Amino acid sequence: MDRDRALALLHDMLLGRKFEERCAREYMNGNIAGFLHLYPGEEAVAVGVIHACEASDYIVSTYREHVHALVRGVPAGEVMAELFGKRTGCSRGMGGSMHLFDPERRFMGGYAIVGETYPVAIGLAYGIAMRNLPEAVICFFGDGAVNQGTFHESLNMAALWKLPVLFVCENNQYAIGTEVHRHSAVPEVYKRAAAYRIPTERVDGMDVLAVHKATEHALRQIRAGTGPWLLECLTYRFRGHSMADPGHYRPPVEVKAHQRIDPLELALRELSPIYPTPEQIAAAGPDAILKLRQYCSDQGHLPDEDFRQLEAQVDAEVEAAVRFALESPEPSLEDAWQALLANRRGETLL
Amino acid sequence: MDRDRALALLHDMLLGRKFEERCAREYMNGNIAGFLHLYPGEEAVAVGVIHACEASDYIVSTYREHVHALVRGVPAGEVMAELFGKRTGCSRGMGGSMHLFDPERRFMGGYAIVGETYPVAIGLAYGIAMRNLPEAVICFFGDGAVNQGTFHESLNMAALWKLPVLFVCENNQYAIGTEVHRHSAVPEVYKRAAAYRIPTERVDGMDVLAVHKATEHALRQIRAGTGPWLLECLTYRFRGHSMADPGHYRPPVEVKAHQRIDPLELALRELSPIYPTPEQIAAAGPDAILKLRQYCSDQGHLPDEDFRQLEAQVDAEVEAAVRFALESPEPSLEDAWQALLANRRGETLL
Amino acid sequence: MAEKIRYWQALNRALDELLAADENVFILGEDVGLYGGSYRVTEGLYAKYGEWRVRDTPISEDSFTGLGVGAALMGLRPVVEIMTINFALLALDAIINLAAKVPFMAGGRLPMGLTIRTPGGVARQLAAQHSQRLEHTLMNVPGLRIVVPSTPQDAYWQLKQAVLSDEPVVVLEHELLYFHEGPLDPAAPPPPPHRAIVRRRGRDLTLVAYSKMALLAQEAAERLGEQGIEAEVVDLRSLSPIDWNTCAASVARTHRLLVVEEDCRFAGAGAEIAAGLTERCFTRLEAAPMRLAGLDIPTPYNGTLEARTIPQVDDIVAAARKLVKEGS
Amino acid sequence: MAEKIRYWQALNRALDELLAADENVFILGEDVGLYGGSYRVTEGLYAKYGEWRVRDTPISEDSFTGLGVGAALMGLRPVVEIMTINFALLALDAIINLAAKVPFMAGGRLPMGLTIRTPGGVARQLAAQHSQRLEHTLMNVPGLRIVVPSTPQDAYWQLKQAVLSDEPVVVLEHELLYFHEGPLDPAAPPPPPHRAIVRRRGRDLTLVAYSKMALLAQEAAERLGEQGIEAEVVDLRSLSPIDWNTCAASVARTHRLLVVEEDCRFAGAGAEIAAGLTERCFTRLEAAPMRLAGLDIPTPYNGTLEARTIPQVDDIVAAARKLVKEGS
Ligand SMILES: Cc1ncc(C[n+]2csc(CCOP(=O)(O)OP(=O)(O)O)c2C)c(N)n1
Ligand SMILES: Cc1ncc(C[n+]2csc(CCOP(=O)(O)OP(=O)(O)O)c2C)c(N)n1
Ligand SMILES: [Mg+2]
Ligand SMILES: [Mg+2]
Repeated sequence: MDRDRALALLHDMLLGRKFEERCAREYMNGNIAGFLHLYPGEEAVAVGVIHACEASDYIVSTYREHVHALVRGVPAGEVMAELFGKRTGCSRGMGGSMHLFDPERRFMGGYAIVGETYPVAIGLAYGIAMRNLPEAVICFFGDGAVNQGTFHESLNMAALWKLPVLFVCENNQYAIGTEVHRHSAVPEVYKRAAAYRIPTERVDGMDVLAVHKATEHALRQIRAGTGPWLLECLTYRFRGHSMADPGHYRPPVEVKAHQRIDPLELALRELSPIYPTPEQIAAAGPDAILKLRQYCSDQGHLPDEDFRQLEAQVDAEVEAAVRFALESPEPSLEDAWQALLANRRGETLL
Repeated sequence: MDRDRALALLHDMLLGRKFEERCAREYMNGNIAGFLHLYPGEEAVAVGVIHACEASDYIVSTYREHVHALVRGVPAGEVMAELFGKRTGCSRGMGGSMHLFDPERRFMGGYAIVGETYPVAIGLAYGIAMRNLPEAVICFFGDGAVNQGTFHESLNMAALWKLPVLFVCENNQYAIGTEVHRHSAVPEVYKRAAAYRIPTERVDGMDVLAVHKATEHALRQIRAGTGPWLLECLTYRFRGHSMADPGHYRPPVEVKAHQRIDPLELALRELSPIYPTPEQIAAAGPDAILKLRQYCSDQGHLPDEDFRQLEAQVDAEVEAAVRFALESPEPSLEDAWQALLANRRGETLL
Repeated sequence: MAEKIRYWQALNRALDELLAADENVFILGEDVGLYGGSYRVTEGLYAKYGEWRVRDTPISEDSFTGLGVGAALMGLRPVVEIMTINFALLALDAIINLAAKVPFMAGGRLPMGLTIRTPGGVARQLAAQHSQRLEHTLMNVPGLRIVVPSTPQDAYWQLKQAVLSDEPVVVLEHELLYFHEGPLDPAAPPPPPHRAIVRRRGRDLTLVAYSKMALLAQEAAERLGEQGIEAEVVDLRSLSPIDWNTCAASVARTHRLLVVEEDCRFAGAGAEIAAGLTERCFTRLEAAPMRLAGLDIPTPYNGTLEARTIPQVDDIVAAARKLVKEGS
Repeated sequence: MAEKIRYWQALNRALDELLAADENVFILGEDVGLYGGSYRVTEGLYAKYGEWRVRDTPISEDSFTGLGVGAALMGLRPVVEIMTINFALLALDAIINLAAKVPFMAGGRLPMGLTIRTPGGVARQLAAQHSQRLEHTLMNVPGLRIVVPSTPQDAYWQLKQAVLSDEPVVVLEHELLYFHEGPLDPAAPPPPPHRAIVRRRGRDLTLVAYSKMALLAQEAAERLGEQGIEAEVVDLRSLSPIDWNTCAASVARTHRLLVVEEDCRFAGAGAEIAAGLTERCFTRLEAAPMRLAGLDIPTPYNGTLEARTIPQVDDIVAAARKLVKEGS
């Protein structure tokens, strides 16, 4: 992967991380309310997958979707404004954290009922197939969502009609407080794809380059008309399920071990020609991020000052997003009615 | 298999066939109404499976369940009376053809919404497991029902908690007018079991002895505590989906070919030590039933007069069932309210 | 020029014309294609338009309804057939949480040209699981429109309007209406889809009904007429929104309201109709509005009992006679 | 002796006692075990009773609710927790087509000691998919009972009654009530589960409300009292069946009815309450019954707007003032 692309990934991962951590702060400040599901730890999935897509592809995501929207190009200000419930938000303040939409960028939402992304995704894919277009649909879902009936129903239809969908499982190993082996008889999600004759791959979801490559591969085949694919990305969320959840059910050592293989560090690492071994990662300990950044800078691929500059740039972006959100007006009740009745416009029948 | 058991199977298969054909007539006569889904062609499944069960096992079935009830020992008169909507019916005239119940015989219904048998079955099995009993639950469903979300959800839970359920797929290759390869990306139902790590077997559902043997095997393991099993029985219904469906969507040659391997004939066949080859079956042509019966009688296992006697006995049973149904009284509206409020009895709170 | 046509044929014709006119329209559901539909509504369309436009689905109600939602988000006009409303219970997440809410949650920036066709109501001895009427459930969902055609002409008009609308619309058909015959003039200009129609004029009381009960109400009104009671019959045609003006104007004239519904009485559609009209006409009412509705009991299989759980023409006549005597 | 306790603690205590007293009782739902429940209701029970009595389920609402039905058929008393009522849309087949109908379809020969606990209502900025109130949908189902406790004492009583009953009962909790505090006397004898309670006496109008709105109605009544208007407040406690006698007796005294509900107005629970009481009290009413309800719009995320879509104490006060002026 060339340096530009790699740095673009790095930028988006940093943005994802810093944006989310800022959200946590703004939630504490009372500027964001409701359920707030943050993404730290999982950035490599959204960044790796979405960077491998075309602008004409559709993205369907869950309630943990801020970073997906950002990577897709939804302006950070519009995302933050939505979380603040403002009129300038990408969903006009009607949707909030769990329901980000941006039709122009084919970012098709933000669904808060576990398992809803599958049918929506196959519907978009049905339209693509019916019209014979070279587009595809990316459908995100968690490991817990695999047990919802719609998974089964929708994957069957996708395979039966060879619909262009890439199903991406963000397997962070927990559904709220329930570990994957306590909710799934077959905890390896990729193994479930065989029940629908869907080709599949399991990748290290902490390794953005692996995710990116696997996505490119899958999308090539999807566009060739062979039907859906399923990608299982093994990842981990550093925080609790949502801001309401301290995450006490996970042993501290488990969280720490995963932080060691922080995707951000893996991205930095890739910029160097020497790829650290699992032993090195394991030895890196909780301060792996620091160590790896140092290591990369040693190799001359990302001098310290460049990294600091990138960080500063991202900080500024996040700051600007917050400012935009803060200064934006609230929607009126009239706006809400407009949002409800928008599709009645032009109808002369009533 | 000993002669007594074999003749018991034969009796139940004959009863199943003749009962159903009589239902068709009574439907024409206006004594039965509503949706009437008949079983001819599939008898080997219900008979083979249920004869391998203990009386303490629970049976959960679909809307095509008359024969399951009969084999389970629900008196033919009570089943026919239910179809006639009478007060003496096994569901007191409230359930009808699709909702036969007999709690004493642990015949737990008759469910008309495709896919409902799975959750009900795992619920019973959960109770058994929680109480540590040696019982099991038999859960019937069709090939079309495999695509309902509850299949996926329930099989996952059954496997996760090692519940004692035998899932029996009656794969008659059609969901109403839609052939299995047009509704399932993986038309081999048994292959879907791997998604839940459930052991499975596919058997010839036209061969009652094969079905019986496979069921015994599965139930042995289930009672040993290894968790659920899935049995796929390949079968065929000779009639349309229901009395409202002439079944025109199936090529006549397909129906004929399946009638050749009529399960009734296979049962008769088994009584002889010489098992006909597939070639012999294929050569048998549409009159295979006649030929095989002749063949068996030649072997001295079932003399013609014994078979005629059996037939006459079954005819009399069916006739008596119809007479019982005809002569039984209708339920009153008061009976209906009683059925609704039965569980309120004894409640002093209201 | 009106011709005589069956209800199912009117729907079939509307679908045929919609498919021919707009390639964004497609149909999906169980056995709608090769088999031609359980009630023949999609007969012939698979052969004419092919499998991508008329799609046979697996038995996966929640997901194929949701598929319709996804397709509608990109501007298509899916027509989802749910074989009967009883199975819609499995698809309510797609209908309520997706179809009705997504455009709103997106700030009004996404279309939802989804149509859901499904027959409801008590047919003939299909027993409790197959005899449901879920109008109340759907009515309470903001963002959803519900039409309930009682005639072939309305079926034709309202289905076309539904499919051409950018809002999600449920077309609630009735299993016992499919083989009803009536006139159809395809060229006649349709009224708005939610407009109620006064099917019969009368001064003594107002019968408000919809779907099959609208036909029974008319029959009852004729019988009442012979007995000297002139009932005005309002066929709602739409359950969401309700055309309050037409109803209220009638009640203001007759001063008496009898709501006739097949839905269970308790928290059924009639509760809203009665409550809404009481609010609008309280001072004009000479007696308490009356609801004649299904009994609050699951539908028994037995045919005699089944009939007794829902209003019959005789019941309407009796209720109307009782109502005109009250308060006067 | 009454102690002060939170609503969630009252539920927790009831469950603990039920589990201890009867080994046929078991709990299942998402994160009810190890995690202790999203709203802490099942806290500590997993450690005490083990995984077979307190079962963490996958995210499979339809099937684990159906599992409860199956277990109830053999005489067990499952307590299914659906994390929020919004997810109950996925389980309605199990609730409506199974739990409420199977005993009837079996001719009354099977028990259904199933309890479904789930919080509904608008909480704080959870947006449209997470702010539903489905009481109307459940009310229309014959065979189902629905209780709506508004206090810790009622939560304790009614949950226990639900679990001990052989009928299927939905215990509709409220996300904003879990951390409310109130007295609990575990030894006090409970009223019947469906009995409505007059929370405050008054002669000028009757406020009928339930769940969180019952608390708001009492607050409003206090404020009205300061303004010289004496409102009687009836807390329904049960939505199915409804205790019509208690309500009608109050309306007969006050001659004015204001129904306060969080449900959307159109075809909401209030429609049945208003229609049912109009039928019972028509001649005693001096003004049309009034419904104060949620707006017919999906719940917006924005907090200010969210608050405006459901009744607030101010709104109740204003509506009551308006109502007492009417017709007099
Ligand atoms: C149908 C449904 N049931 C329950 C919930 C509550 N809930 C929200 S997120 C979640 C866990 C989902 O886990 P997973 O799919 O692994 O995604 P993750 O949160 O780990 O990203 C649950 C149970 C819901 N939103 N929808
Ligand atoms: C949820 C649901 N959807 C649709 C139907 C209508 N329906 C009844 S039987 C049937 C086909 C079922 O096929 P299969 O499971 O193969 O069973 P078979 O009838 O072949 O025995 C359908 C679609 C239903 N009863 N329930
Ligand atoms: Mg997860
Ligand atoms: Mg089949």
